[in-house]
Amino acid sequence: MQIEFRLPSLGADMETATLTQWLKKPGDAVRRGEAIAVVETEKGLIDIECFDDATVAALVVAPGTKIAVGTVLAQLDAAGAAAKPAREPVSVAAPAGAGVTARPPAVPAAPAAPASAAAAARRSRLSPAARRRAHELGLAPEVLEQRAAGAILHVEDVERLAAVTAKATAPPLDARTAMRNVIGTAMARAKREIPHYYLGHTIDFGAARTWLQRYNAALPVQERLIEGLLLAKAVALAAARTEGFNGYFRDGRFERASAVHVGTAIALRGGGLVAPALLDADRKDLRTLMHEFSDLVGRVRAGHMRSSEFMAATITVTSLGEDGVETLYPIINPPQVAIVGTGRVTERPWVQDGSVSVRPLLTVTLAADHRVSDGRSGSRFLQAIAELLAAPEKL
Amino acid sequence: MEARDIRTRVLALLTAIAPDIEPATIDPARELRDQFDFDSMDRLHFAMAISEAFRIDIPEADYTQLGALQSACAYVQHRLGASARP
Amino acid sequence: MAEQTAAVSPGPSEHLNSGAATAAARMTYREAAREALRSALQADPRVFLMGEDVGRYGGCYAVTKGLLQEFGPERIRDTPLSESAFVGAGIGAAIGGMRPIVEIMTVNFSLLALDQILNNAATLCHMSGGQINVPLVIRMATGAGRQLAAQHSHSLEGWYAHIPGLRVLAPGTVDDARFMLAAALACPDPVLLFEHIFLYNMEGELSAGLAGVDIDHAAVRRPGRDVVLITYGGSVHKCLAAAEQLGAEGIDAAVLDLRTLRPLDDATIMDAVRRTRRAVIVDEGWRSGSLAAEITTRIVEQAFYDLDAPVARVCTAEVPLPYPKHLEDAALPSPARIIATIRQLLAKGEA
Amino acid sequence: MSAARTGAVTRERGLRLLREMLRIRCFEDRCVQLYGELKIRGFLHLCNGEEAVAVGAMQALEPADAVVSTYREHGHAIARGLALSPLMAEMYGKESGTSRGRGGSMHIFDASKRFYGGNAIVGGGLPLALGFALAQKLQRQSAVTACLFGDGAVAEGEFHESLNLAVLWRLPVLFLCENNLYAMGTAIERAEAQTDVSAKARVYGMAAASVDGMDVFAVEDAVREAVARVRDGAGPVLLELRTYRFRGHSMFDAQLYRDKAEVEAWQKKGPLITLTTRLKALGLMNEEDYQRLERESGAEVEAAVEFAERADWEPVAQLERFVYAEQARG
Repeated sequence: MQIEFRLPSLGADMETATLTQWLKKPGDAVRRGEAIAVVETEKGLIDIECFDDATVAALVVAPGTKIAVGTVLAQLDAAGAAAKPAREPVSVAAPAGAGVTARPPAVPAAPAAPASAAAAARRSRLSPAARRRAHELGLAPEVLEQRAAGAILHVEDVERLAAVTAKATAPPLDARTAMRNVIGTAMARAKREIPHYYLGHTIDFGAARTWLQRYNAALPVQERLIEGLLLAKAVALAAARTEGFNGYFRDGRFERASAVHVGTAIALRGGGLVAPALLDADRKDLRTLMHEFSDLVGRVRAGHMRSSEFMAATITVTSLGEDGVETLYPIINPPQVAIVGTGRVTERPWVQDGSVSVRPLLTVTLAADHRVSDGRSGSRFLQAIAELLAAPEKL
Repeated sequence: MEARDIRTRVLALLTAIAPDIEPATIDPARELRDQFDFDSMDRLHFAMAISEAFRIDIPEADYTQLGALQSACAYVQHRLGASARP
Repeated sequence: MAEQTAAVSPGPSEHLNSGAATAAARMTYREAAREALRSALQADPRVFLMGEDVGRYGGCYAVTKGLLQEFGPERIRDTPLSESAFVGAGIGAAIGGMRPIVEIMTVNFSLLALDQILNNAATLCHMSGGQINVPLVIRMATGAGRQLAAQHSHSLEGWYAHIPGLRVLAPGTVDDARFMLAAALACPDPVLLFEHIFLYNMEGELSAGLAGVDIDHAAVRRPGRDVVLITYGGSVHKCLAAAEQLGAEGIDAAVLDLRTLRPLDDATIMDAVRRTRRAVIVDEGWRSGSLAAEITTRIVEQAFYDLDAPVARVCTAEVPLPYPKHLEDAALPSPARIIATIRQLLAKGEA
Repeated sequence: MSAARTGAVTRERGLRLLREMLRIRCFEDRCVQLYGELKIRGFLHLCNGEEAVAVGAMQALEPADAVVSTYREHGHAIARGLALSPLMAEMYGKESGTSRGRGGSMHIFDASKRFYGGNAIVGGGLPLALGFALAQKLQRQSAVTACLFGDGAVAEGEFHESLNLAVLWRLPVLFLCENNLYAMGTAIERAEAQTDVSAKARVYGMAAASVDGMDVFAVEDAVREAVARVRDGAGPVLLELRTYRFRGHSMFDAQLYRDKAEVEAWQKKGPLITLTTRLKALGLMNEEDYQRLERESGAEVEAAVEFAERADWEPVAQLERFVYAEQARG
C-alpha cells in the first residue's frame, strides 16, 4: 500500500524546514520509529521519524531544499500493513486539529458589542467634537438636538445643520461669515470626495410655459403654479424611471432610495442655500405639490425648518430663477448622487423641422456621481426630463 | 384709503411673507429681487398676500408691477382707485 | 570548577550602538533580535546574557542560538529554573557595574520574579534617594496565538507598565527588534523588552542606513483620516491587515504603534486622535485595568472635545486562554473583530 | 529509609505492569505522529523512557489519594486510570476531552480520580500538594497526596518552601522527583550545586531515598513502603526516581545539549527492556505475550484516536463559561 511520507510539524511555531540529509535510499526497509531523514530547523538538526514499517519507494525532495510542513518528502510501500483509512491530511493553513468529521464551528465575526445599558431615551446626542463646533458656529446645542430628531450628531452634521438654522434665525454678522466657510467646507468636501461628471441639455420650454399661462389664467392667485414646480415634478418622474440618480452613496456603495424626495434649492438671504425635500414628488399631483412647496418656502423664510425635511432629499433641483445666467453647474449635496440645475429661460433662435424660429429655451444641467452612474445613463435621464416638460399636461 | 395707509399695510404684508428681511433696509424704488434674493415663490406669496388683503385679483401679467415696494403700492392704489370704496 | 571573573573594565558610559549604519536587509524578527544581542555583546564588555537555556539549548525560541559558541560560557550563562534568583542576580550585577541582559523565557514565568522586579529593580533608585540606579535590561517573550493554553499565553505588559521606575518597550517591527536593545542598554534605569511570540517568524525589511532608534515615541505605521487604531507589539500586524481591508471599502484607518508602553507617548497619541476624532485601542491584555483602559482615560482627559465617538477597545475576552484553536481565535483580538468595531463606530444610528 | 521490601515477582504482576507501560508508550508514540499531522498543537512533552516511574508509583496509591502532576503527565494520567479516549480527545482539544478540550496536553484533570492536573509552571504543583495534604490531615482522612515533579523544579524556590512546610506541619505528602537528568536543555550538574536530590530533602529532616526509576518493581515497592509511612502519619517522604527521557524535552527540540551515544546507552536499560528481560529470564513471559500486549495497546490507542477524530469542538458560545464556578443550581 502506497504511503505519502510528509514533513511533520515539530513545533508550535514551525512552518518550514530544510531537508539536509536522507538516512534511507529507495529500496531500503524502514521500521516504525526509525529516523528516515534529517532536517534543519530554527532550533537545529532534528531526525524525522517514520511511523510505519515500510520500504522506501521514491525520495521526492532533494537535500538542501526548504519545504513547508505537510510537503510530501517520499513515497513508501507499507509492508503489508492493514490498509489504514486514508485520513485527510491537515493543510498547514487549516486550523490545526480540524478532525475528519467534526468541523470547527465558524468563529463568529465578533461578539455582539454590548448593547448600551438602557437605550437612551430618543434624545439625540451631540458628540463632544460636534458640541464644540456648534459653539464655534454660534449655535445652541439644544436647537441642534431638537433638529436632529434622535440621531447622533457628528461634526459634519453640525456643519450641515448650521448651514440652515444659523441663517434662518438671522444670527449675528460674524456667525454669517462662519456660515459662509461652513458651507464652503461642506461643498469642498463634496467636490473632493464625489467624482462628479457634468452634462448639459438645452430644451424648448415653450410648451410648458404656454400651458402654465393658460392653466394659471383660469385660477385665482392662491392656486396658481410656478415654473420651478413643473421642473421639480419632471425631475421627480425622471428620477423614478432612471436607475442611478435617486438615492445615497454611503459606506462605499450606492443605496437606491425607494421613494423620490426632491430637494428644492432655496436661496437664503445674504448667502447660503438649503434644499428641503418635496416628499414623494413623483406620486403627488401638481396642485398638492404646489401647496407643499409654498408651505416649505414660507417656513424656510420664517426659520421653522424640520430637520427630517432637509435630511430626506434623495435628489436635488437648483435653479437661478428669472435673473440668473443661462447655465448652472451645481455641486452634489452629499450623500445624494445627483443634482439637476437650470439657468434662466431665454428667447433664443431654435431650429425645428429645418426652419428657425425664436423660442423660450432652457438649459438643464446634470451633475452626477460617476461611482453610481455615467454619461450614457445621465443623458437618458436629461432626455426624460425634456420629454416630460414637452407634455406638461401629463405632469 | 390714504397712500400712507396702503404703504404701511403693503410693508407689513412684505415682512409677513419674508420675515428675514429687515424693513428699515428696504429701498422702495429698487427691485426686491436685486436687494433680497426675492425669488418667484416669494413674489407669488407677495401677490397672494396683497390679493387677499385688498380683495383684488392680480393677473400674472401684473406680477412685474409688484417687483418693488413703491410700484407695488402704486399698483394697489391704482386698483383700489379704480374700484374705490367708501 | 571555580568561576574566574575576568577583569572587567567599565566600558564607555554612553554607548549607543556604535555599529556602522546597516544596509537594507530582509531578515526575520528573530534574526534581528539575535543581531541586537550580538552587537550589544561586542560593543561593551560589561554586557552579558543570563537566562534559562540561553546557552547550550540555544534559547527556547532560538533567539540566542550560536551566542554561547561566539562569546563563551562566562557571558552567555545558562541558569537553573530559578527566576527570582537569577533576575535578582541581574539587578545586583547591574548595580555592581555590569550591564546584564536577563532573558525570562516568557512573561508567564516572570510572575516568579515579580517581587524582584517591583520591589528591587523599580524601587531602589527612589528608595535610596538616587544613590543607586539599576541599568538592567530584561527580555521576555509574551502573548498568545500558538495554542499553548492558559498558563503559557498571558499578555501582562500592562502590569509592568503600571510600575513607576520601569521603562517598558514593545518592539513590533524588525527595525525595533534590531535597535531597541541598544537604546535600552544605554538607559540608566531598568528596561523591560517584550517580544511577542508570533513575531519571531515574521520576515521584514531592516531599513537601510539605520544606526539606532529612539525609545520615547510612538510611530504612525499607516496614516488615515477616519479612525486611528492604537496598538503595540503582536497586534500591530493585525491592525495593519484590518486597515488594508477597510481601505478597500473607503474607510481610511490610521495605525499607531505605541512602541513604548511606559512612559506612554501622550503627545503622539493625542495628535493621532485629533486628526481622526475616532480611536480604537487594540490590546491583547484583558480589558479590566488594562493598558487600553489607561490610554482610553488619557484620551478622555486630554482630547475629550475632539472625539466624535466614544473610544472603543478590542481586547482579549476575559477568560483564561483555551487550548483549542477556534476558541483561542475567538478570544483574541483579530482583524475581523477590529473591522466590526470600526464599522459600528462609524455607524450613524443609535450607538 | 530501609532498602525497599521487594514484593513478589509473579507473571500476573509482571504482565500487568508491562501492559500499563505499553499503553503509555503506544499512546505517546501515536501522539508524536498526530502532532506531525497538526492534529495536536501547542507544546507536547513526552515521558518516553520514564514509564516505570508512572506505573510503579500509581500502582501503590489508593483511589482516595490525591495526585498532583506536571506538564509531562500523560504517563501519570494513564497509569492513574484515566481512559485513553477522553485523554486523546483532550490532546485534540475536543469538548469530550478530560478538561473539555481547554487544557490540552499540559493540563489534564480528572476530579473523579483525584488527578489534579498537569501544571505548566515548573514547581507550581508543590505548594498545591501541601494544600491537599493539609486538608486531608485537618479532616482526619487516611488519604495521602502524591506530588510528582522533575529535577528542574528542584531549582525553584517553591521546592525549598514546600519541603520545609511539609516537614514543619508533618503533612501526609509524598514528593516523587522524576529525575531524568535534564531540565529542558540544562543537565542537572550544570543547574544544581548538589545533584543528589534525596540528600537535599534530608536537610529538612525529611525521610528520603533514591530509586532506580527504570525498574518498575523497584519503583512500586519503594512507593508502596513510602506511602505506608506517610499514611501512618510519620510525616512527608521524598523519593528520587532516577530515570531518563529518550525523546526531546518537548516536540521542537534539536537536543543540542546531549549526544546520541548517551541516549542510546540509556535506551538499552529502558523500563520495558528491563522488565521483559527479567520476566523472560524467570520464565514468567515469552515474546508472544509481548506481541499480544503490544497489539492490544495499539488497538486501544487507535480506538481513542477514532473517538477524538469524531468528537465535537466546544461551541464558541461557551467561551466564558467556568471563568467562575457554576454552583449546582437547585
